[in-house]
Amino acid sequence: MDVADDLELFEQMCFLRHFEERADVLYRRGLIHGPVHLGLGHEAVAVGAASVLRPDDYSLGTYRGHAHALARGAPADAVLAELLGREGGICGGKGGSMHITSVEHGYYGSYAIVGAHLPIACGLAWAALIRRTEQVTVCFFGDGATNIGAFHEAVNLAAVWRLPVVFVCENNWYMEYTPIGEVIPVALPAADRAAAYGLDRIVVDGNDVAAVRQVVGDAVRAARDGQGPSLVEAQTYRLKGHSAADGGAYRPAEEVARWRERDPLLRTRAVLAAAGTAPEKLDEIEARIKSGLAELAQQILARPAPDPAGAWTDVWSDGSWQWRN
Amino acid sequence: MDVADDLELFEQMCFLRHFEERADVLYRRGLIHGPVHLGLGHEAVAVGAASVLRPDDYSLGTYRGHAHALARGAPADAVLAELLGREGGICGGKGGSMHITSVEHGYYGSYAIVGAHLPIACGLAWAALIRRTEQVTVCFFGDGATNIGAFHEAVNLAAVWRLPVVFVCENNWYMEYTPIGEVIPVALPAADRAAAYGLDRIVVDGNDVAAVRQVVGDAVRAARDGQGPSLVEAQTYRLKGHSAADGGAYRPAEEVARWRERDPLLRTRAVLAAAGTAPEKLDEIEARIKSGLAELAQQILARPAPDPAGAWTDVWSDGSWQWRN
Amino acid sequence: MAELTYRQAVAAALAQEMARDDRVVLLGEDVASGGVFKTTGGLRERFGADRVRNTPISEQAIAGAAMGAAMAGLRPVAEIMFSDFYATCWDQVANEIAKVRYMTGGQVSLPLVLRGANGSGGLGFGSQHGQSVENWAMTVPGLKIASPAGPAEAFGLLAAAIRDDDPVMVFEHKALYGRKEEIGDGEQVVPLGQARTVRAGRDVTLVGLSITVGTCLAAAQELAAEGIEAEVIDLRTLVPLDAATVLASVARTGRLVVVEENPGQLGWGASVAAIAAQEAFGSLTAPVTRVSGGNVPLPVAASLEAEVDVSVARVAGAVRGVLGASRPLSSTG
Amino acid sequence: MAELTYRQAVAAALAQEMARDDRVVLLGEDVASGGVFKTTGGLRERFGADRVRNTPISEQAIAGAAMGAAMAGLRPVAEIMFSDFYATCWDQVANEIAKVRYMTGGQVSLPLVLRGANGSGGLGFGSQHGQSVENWAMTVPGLKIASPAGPAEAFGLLAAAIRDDDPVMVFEHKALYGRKEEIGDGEQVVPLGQARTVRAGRDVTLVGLSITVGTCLAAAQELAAEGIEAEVIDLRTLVPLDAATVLASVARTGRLVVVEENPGQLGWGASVAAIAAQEAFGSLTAPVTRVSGGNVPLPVAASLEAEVDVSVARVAGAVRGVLGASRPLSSTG
Ligand SMILES: Cc1ncc(C[n+]2csc(CCOP(=O)(O)OP(=O)(O)O)c2C)c(N)n1
Ligand SMILES: Cc1ncc(C[n+]2csc(CCOP(=O)(O)OP(=O)(O)O)c2C)c(N)n1
Ligand SMILES: [Mg+2]
Ligand SMILES: [Mg+2]
Repeated sequence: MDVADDLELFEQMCFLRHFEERADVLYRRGLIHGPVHLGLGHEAVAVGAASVLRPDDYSLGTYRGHAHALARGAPADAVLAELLGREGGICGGKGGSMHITSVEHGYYGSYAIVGAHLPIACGLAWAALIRRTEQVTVCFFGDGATNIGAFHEAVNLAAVWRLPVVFVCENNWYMEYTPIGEVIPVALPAADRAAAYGLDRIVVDGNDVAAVRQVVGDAVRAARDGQGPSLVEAQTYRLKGHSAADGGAYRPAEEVARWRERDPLLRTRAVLAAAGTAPEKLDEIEARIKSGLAELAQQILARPAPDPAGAWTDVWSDGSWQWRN
Repeated sequence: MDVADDLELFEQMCFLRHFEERADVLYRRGLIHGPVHLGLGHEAVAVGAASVLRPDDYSLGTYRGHAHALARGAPADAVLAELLGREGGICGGKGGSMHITSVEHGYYGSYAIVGAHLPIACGLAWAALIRRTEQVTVCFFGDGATNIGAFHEAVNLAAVWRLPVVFVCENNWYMEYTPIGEVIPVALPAADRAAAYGLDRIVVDGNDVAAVRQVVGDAVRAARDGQGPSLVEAQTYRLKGHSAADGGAYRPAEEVARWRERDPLLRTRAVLAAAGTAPEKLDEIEARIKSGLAELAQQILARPAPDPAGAWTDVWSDGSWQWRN
Repeated sequence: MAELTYRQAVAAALAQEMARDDRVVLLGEDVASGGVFKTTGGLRERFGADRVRNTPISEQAIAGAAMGAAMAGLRPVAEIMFSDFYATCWDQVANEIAKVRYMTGGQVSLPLVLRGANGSGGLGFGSQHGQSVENWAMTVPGLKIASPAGPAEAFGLLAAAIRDDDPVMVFEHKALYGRKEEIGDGEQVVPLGQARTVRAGRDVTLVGLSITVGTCLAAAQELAAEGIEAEVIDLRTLVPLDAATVLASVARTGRLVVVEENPGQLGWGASVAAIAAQEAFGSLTAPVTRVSGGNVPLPVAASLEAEVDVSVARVAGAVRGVLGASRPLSSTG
Repeated sequence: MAELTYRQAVAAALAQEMARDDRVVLLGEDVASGGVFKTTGGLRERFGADRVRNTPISEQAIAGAAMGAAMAGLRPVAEIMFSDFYATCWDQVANEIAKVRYMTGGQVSLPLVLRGANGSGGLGFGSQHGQSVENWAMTVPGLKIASPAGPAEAFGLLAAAIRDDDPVMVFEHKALYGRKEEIGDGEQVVPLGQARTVRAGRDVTLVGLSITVGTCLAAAQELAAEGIEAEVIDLRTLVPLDAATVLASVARTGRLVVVEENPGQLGWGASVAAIAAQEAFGSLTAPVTRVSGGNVPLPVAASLEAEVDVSVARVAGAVRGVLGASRPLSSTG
């Protein structure tokens, strides 16, 4: 999408918020098989970045990737069906929450090994460069990922080859239960490493969708114009635990409270209010989205589980799985 | 060794130089089984660094490691026997040129997978830290190694844990046939990455043994005093090819010529001459070392090959190899 | 006697060995916080920050640091949270840790342990968090490999691994962490390299490891109702492999069914089956049979996962097939 | 007809496919300079810098870039100089490349090739540069695996791998690069998944891959002098595995000897042996026998290396043993 007004961005963030809240409820009801990592609190990053991409641009994310898929346009019913292990799942039930992918919408996958998708993003960007298509690749990852080798190799290669890729670090200040500050020797996990790759130090308030739109937009434009890669650090916070199974008790209450005040939805609500939008209108939008998702969940729960035969497809490009005759 | 005068350093560099020259001759005569990577031109780094270490300090190097082992005191006959595949090899013939190791002299091994030994160096340093022994670990690697993930993970961990380790990058400007400038997005492979780990930018002329002694000495003292790790870039040049099988034709003749003028042995000769040492004396030392090594090679070539039974020892700590009953 | 869960047994083994030998140190992601699978709870508080270290997400640094520390004489236990992540430090494991003693001619020993959560078990972890990684390790000489089938083994094998002077990889099964078992008082150590016959039987030998031991036992019970007596062997360790116990059993039963959770393409069961086909050939009365996970990456949806995971029904079916295919005993060479 | 070395055949296959399909691109360390093993000579000059790219020493970036480019529709060929270095990008290979098509429900295909120098062959490369890494790969579903035994196969299998829409790992044998063979004119393609019977024989089936095919042939010649006629099968690919050709041969000979260069602990030979023990049990008249490299990391000194590497003498000896141990044919089920 090329233009986006604040109301549209608010609606999208609202949708991601309530999709994740719904997933959380479903998980706690024991209706989701396997782990679930929610992007609650990160909505402005996903929405702001997606809002500056062309439909044919590439993006990739982590196991915390529902929001990134949805923000690119992946159908919510197919994503939810994947989470719930019902027919019509976007990965046919083979990927689950950690591997949500929607190639049709340019979202080339959610990867569950920390850092692994950064080199892959380089490859997508390399293809675009060779073909001169001006497609840009955006790769989302966490603060903790900046300590793994794949991060270093990928950002370095991107810089050396001047690839049209934007690496967006969602710094939520924690890697699972460990504060990032305990495991990095610099203040900022991504920004303070940029110079090692000859890149600019770019920090953005990841809870301010307009700011993300601006900063990631500039980086995407630069990549499209052949000026090479960028490394953007978007500072945010997860409103709940690392996974839906984690209460997040290790985080100081006042820290959580401070960040709750900076909730990206509240921020955008304030902006809209200041611009004259009636709070009631926003409440109404939010209520509609919320009930719509509750309803969607019910519909999908009514579906059957995927046919077991599906376990035997998609290993090879001809659809088969056999490794021997 | 704690003090070292220039003459002593010269003698040591001379020894390394002629050991490598001899190895080169033996390789070209087909007397060495397997690959050989010579440290010709790098002598000042190995000697200068070793000269500031305690006997109980740890050091590690790469497949280009003969000099680093010898500089710590590894017996030349055992190293040469390892290269020549004769009885009495320092690794019993199981390691060869690329894996020369002399634990007895604090040299914890030569590693042939680029970057792999940097994390290992962290472990040695961690042990010293836990035991408060004030032992320092020095880890040598090449410019090309700064692009691999293990480098990033290791230097980062060392900085976070404030480990007593000194990483010494021997920047000889090439990774095999590729100039390092083609594959890094910064000017200097190690120095320009130091800040990403909260470390100082340290560059030293790797062909000036006194300078190496000074700079690595400071880093080692800092590590011993509990001030954490350092990353030192020692700039040097290999006088021959990547391996003894490589002619190095891809390097511009004038570049090679320029560096030949900066040969670490010539540099030290000049210093000694300026201080009044007669060139004849240095020639005599060099001649003695050279002939001594030629003789040593003959003696070792007269030895038998290792007993094949040795192939079946040293897998497990009890000396055995069996994996099943 | 105390009843411990598998995860509590892991923590207890770590505590037992750390109390016994102050060279034992732990490192890994979130281990100081008790670990994602709660297998290191309380250790940081009890043994201090020097000996229980949180690391960055840097598996190469974790494995490498363990190796270096072991070379210096410590006895590190490194947690690799999910064994699938060994892929991110495979060079350290396969090329460095497994080989350094040999390639230095025995100049160093590596008394270290690498441990983490392994396998599928039907928990929906999918293809990047549910593999049977012990098979990667078994392709590489120089690594000992243990995989406990229950709490007592989780305790005893880990203790033995920590006391061993060679690198040992302990593959804990994530689906067993909640499993409970009575464990005797006092020091628990289960020697490496000794398989355990968990059920005696005359008709067929079932060989399992970790979670498939339970699968084999359940199948054996089902078969017993049909008058088929299956002997069930828990290998406990792949390296050292107690082939003798398997061969002795096959010499009696004449029939072997090997049950692996991993895909069949190449897994430890192939090695066990090949050993029997070569060394017990004379006593075999039926085809050596492997039951293994579907040869696909692991899917997540429960209906798909159940389709590919090894099941009691598939093991029992394989045994019936083996008995049907048996050659009259007279014709064995 | 032209005589090509194995390394020239690799370069020729790359040139043939790059000329045929401009989506084929190469990346790797020093590939633009012709490669350390001289397998990419002249390609940079002929096909340009866009399509032949030098990389930093960053195997994870190399493998990952190949994967991403393949997802975008290119057909990358990534060189991993020595296959031992797959350990440094094993996550990309085993956890990403092998699985992404499956875990996305078939949303992407990966028409990519990973190739490099593999194996020992008695060149003194030692334990970190001389492994048979095809076995690591075979533990992971989702990767096709080819390993050419000579120049014609090096040419044809690589061409087929590049044309294949799935990830294919091609393990070239570093000790064969200098081997010469006459190769026909025109397009060379050897389909994946078809083993080749290189010698017919009635008494025993010898199965080899890559360098051990030559070892098997040499042993067969030696045995022929004793009146023993060995059939020799070159597997060519492990995935897809042409088990049918092996089973058909064993059905005739009743005897199987599998010859692998890798340590025996766990290698592809175990899988082949296990398949025979299960599916050809009725026709087996002798123990299924494996001949493999010593179960140690690879030593360097020639005298030690020769002690552990597979040899013609060991293969011939194994065959004699198998014939001695044979059960009278009458007693086969
Ligand atoms: C290589 C690897 N190591 C460890 C893990 C386990 N793990 C999953 S998420 C996570 C924390 C990642 O933190 P961060 O990168 O900050 O992302 P966030 O979860 O905060 O979004 C860890 C350690 C993994 N998936 N992959
Ligand atoms: C992980 C890995 N990739 C590639 C290689 C092959 N290789 C051996 S040495 C070398 C160049 C290393 O260059 P540098 O680090 O600068 O060290 P130098 O040889 O110049 O001393 C390469 C690519 C290797 N041994 N390990
Ligand atoms: Mg985080
Ligand atoms: Mg270099």
